Amino acid sequence: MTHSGFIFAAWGIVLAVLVLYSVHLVLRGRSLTNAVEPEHRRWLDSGAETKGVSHPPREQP
Amino acid sequence: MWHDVRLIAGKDLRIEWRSQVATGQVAPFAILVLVLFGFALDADTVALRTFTGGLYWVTVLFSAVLAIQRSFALESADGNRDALRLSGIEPAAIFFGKATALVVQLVLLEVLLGAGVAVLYGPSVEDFPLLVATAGVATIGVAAAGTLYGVLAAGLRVRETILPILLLPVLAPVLIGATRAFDDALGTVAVNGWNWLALLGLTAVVYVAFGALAFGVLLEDS
Amino acid sequence: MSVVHLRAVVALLGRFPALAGVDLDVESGEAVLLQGPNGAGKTSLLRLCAGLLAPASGEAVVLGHDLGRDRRSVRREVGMLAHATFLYDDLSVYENVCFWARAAGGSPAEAEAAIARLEIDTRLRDIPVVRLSTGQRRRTSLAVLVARRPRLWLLDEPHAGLDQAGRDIVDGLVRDAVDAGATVLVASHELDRTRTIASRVITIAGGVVVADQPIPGRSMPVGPAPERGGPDVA
Amino acid sequence: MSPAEVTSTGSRGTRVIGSIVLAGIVFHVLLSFVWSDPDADQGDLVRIMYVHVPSAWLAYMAFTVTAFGGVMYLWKRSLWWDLVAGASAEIGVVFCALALVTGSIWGRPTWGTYWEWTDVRIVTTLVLLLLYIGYLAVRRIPADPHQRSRRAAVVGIIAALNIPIVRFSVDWWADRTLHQKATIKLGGTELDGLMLFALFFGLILFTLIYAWMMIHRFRIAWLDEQIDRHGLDAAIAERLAESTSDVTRAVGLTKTGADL
Repeated sequence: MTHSGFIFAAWGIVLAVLVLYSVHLVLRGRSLTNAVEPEHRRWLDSGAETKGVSHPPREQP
Repeated sequence: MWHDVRLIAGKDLRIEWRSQVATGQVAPFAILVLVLFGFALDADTVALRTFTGGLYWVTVLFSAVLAIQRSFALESADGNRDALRLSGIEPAAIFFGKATALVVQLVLLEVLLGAGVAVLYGPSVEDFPLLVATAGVATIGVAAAGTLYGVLAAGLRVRETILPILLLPVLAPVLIGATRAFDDALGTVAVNGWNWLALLGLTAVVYVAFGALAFGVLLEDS
Repeated sequence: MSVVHLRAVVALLGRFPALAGVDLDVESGEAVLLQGPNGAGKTSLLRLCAGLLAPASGEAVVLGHDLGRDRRSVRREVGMLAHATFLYDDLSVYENVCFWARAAGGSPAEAEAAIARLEIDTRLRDIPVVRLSTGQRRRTSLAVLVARRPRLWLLDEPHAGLDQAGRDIVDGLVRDAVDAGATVLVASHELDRTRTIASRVITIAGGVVVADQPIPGRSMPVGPAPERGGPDVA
Repeated sequence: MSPAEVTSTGSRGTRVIGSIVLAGIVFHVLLSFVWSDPDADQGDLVRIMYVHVPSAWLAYMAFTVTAFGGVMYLWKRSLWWDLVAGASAEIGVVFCALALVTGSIWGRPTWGTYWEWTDVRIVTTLVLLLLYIGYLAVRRIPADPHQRSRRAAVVGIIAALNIPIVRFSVDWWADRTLHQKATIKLGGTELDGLMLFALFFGLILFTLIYAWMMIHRFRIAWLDEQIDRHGLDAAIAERLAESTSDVTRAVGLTKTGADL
């Protein structure tokens, strides 16, 4: 294979960046999930709860 | 609407006339950049003539950033943006008013820079109408995009840095188009400058139209 | 219909809840004194009523405009005196007043009249405001307000920085406004003075209304008035 | 699954997509390096195209999603759309940077230079990258959620409006283009079947990677909002506590005033 250095460099950079970014996402997701109270980890409900999020519904003082 | 546009533009120009920031700081800065290009290119007259169009427009863009920052510094001073919001003037009218004032200032700056370039770089003009039309249309594009991003940046602590990083990439087509049209008008590159002018016109139309629509969204928040 | 009608209004400055659930009704023709410690939310309440600060939740209706939906319409009808002067430093007194008057649809003649009403020295009329004293700038800001002829006056510390004559002019402006059927909200620490023009005192602390008392006969000495709202103080 | 069991931004959906992607990457490597042949013109360098072209396409697609999210935000005023726009822009910037890097690595042996100014796409892509770096900078400026969203929406839409203008102007500016004018001719014979398949497979694979990243990135943004929001609830509670502690003093003030 000709120019193998360039080809592997290109593929290597792509795979490395994608893997690193994915790992970063997963780790950040884990730490954030643990920082949020279990009852608020609600994105699984999709739709209703997340759409139209504006500001917290408040309890009256 | 027209009344408000004139009111805002008149106010900005009057303040500029009084404070002399544009003439005392922005214009000298622009000339300084021209001189620096001369140093950077080793006073090579051939190179300076060849790249006159590009150097001229880069200088205009840098100076425009300063003028835009100045234009919105007026409104950030002492809560005047709040006052503008309270005035009940249509955001689109404020947009057109401030953009008009910027166009006037930039045109004057461009005339001055043109004189500076003529003296310092010594290019020859082959198509004067094209030169003037290009400057006019490009200036409208710069002023429209600049007014929109100016108000976005105005209220932020990071306004000095965020404005150029947002504005200069969207003005890349203006830089390219105006430079090429100038290249034709100055006879340095054989291209059809009038086609480039059409591209500049399209860009200006997009920025003016979107700016008038989006200005209110940003004025509310910045 | 109340001029100001707020129910459980929360408003944020960035992430900070400047207003944390305000309930308030102000009727047409009232002059209301807002008092409370620094950082209580007085200024935020005025800015909210001016349509400058968005309600994050709750119900906020001012001059018939629902601020949750439309904050722009109300602005034409209110006049706000803020800590900032809202003046352009390089323009003269006349030019500033004239600019804001014309922006509100007024005429240069109204600007002249407003400057006269504030008794600004005619020799200062054409001097850039940057060269004026704080008190004169304050008067210029008030002249802008007068020229705009608002239905709801929102005054944040209107007496600050003014001399005795200036303070009397402010009091006169408030009385004239109320007589003309306008409504006035005054945030002030100068209780003695403001009590002579207000008909009701509202106490704000921690972003909520904690007390709301009428001032019967205004400046006449009276006993503690019954509370009209706010959370239980005891 | 009850919320308490959720310990990451992963879910059954992402795990399924993730597994397919992992298998797909193996398949794509085999397809690109073993099963497909060198191109008649580009030789083995065509193998770079199997990651370069999908990266570039995904960058454009991600930026389109950002602009669409911005429009939907301004229309619906729903933070959900803003978070979608922001998540997509960040991933778009990653793909855009990859497209640039792989493009210029391809350019070195092809043109003899890493950067060729007369090449339209590479210059356009650089301007695009700068536009969206600006977009992400705007998003990072601290502000309340809706302020940030409105600014971001406007900037995202301008950037998208700019894509065709930049493309067009750079196209004219670089009088000639060194890029293969038409890498893929529909029904043409420039690329043989397997090479064409490798390109399309790369595109599908990268789209799946994008989807996987989007789900995670969106959930991260959403959790960030949750933290802010519940921080806000705490702040409101604190502020109310402040009001009750101030009450005695404040009401004391009132009464003194009333006694005058």
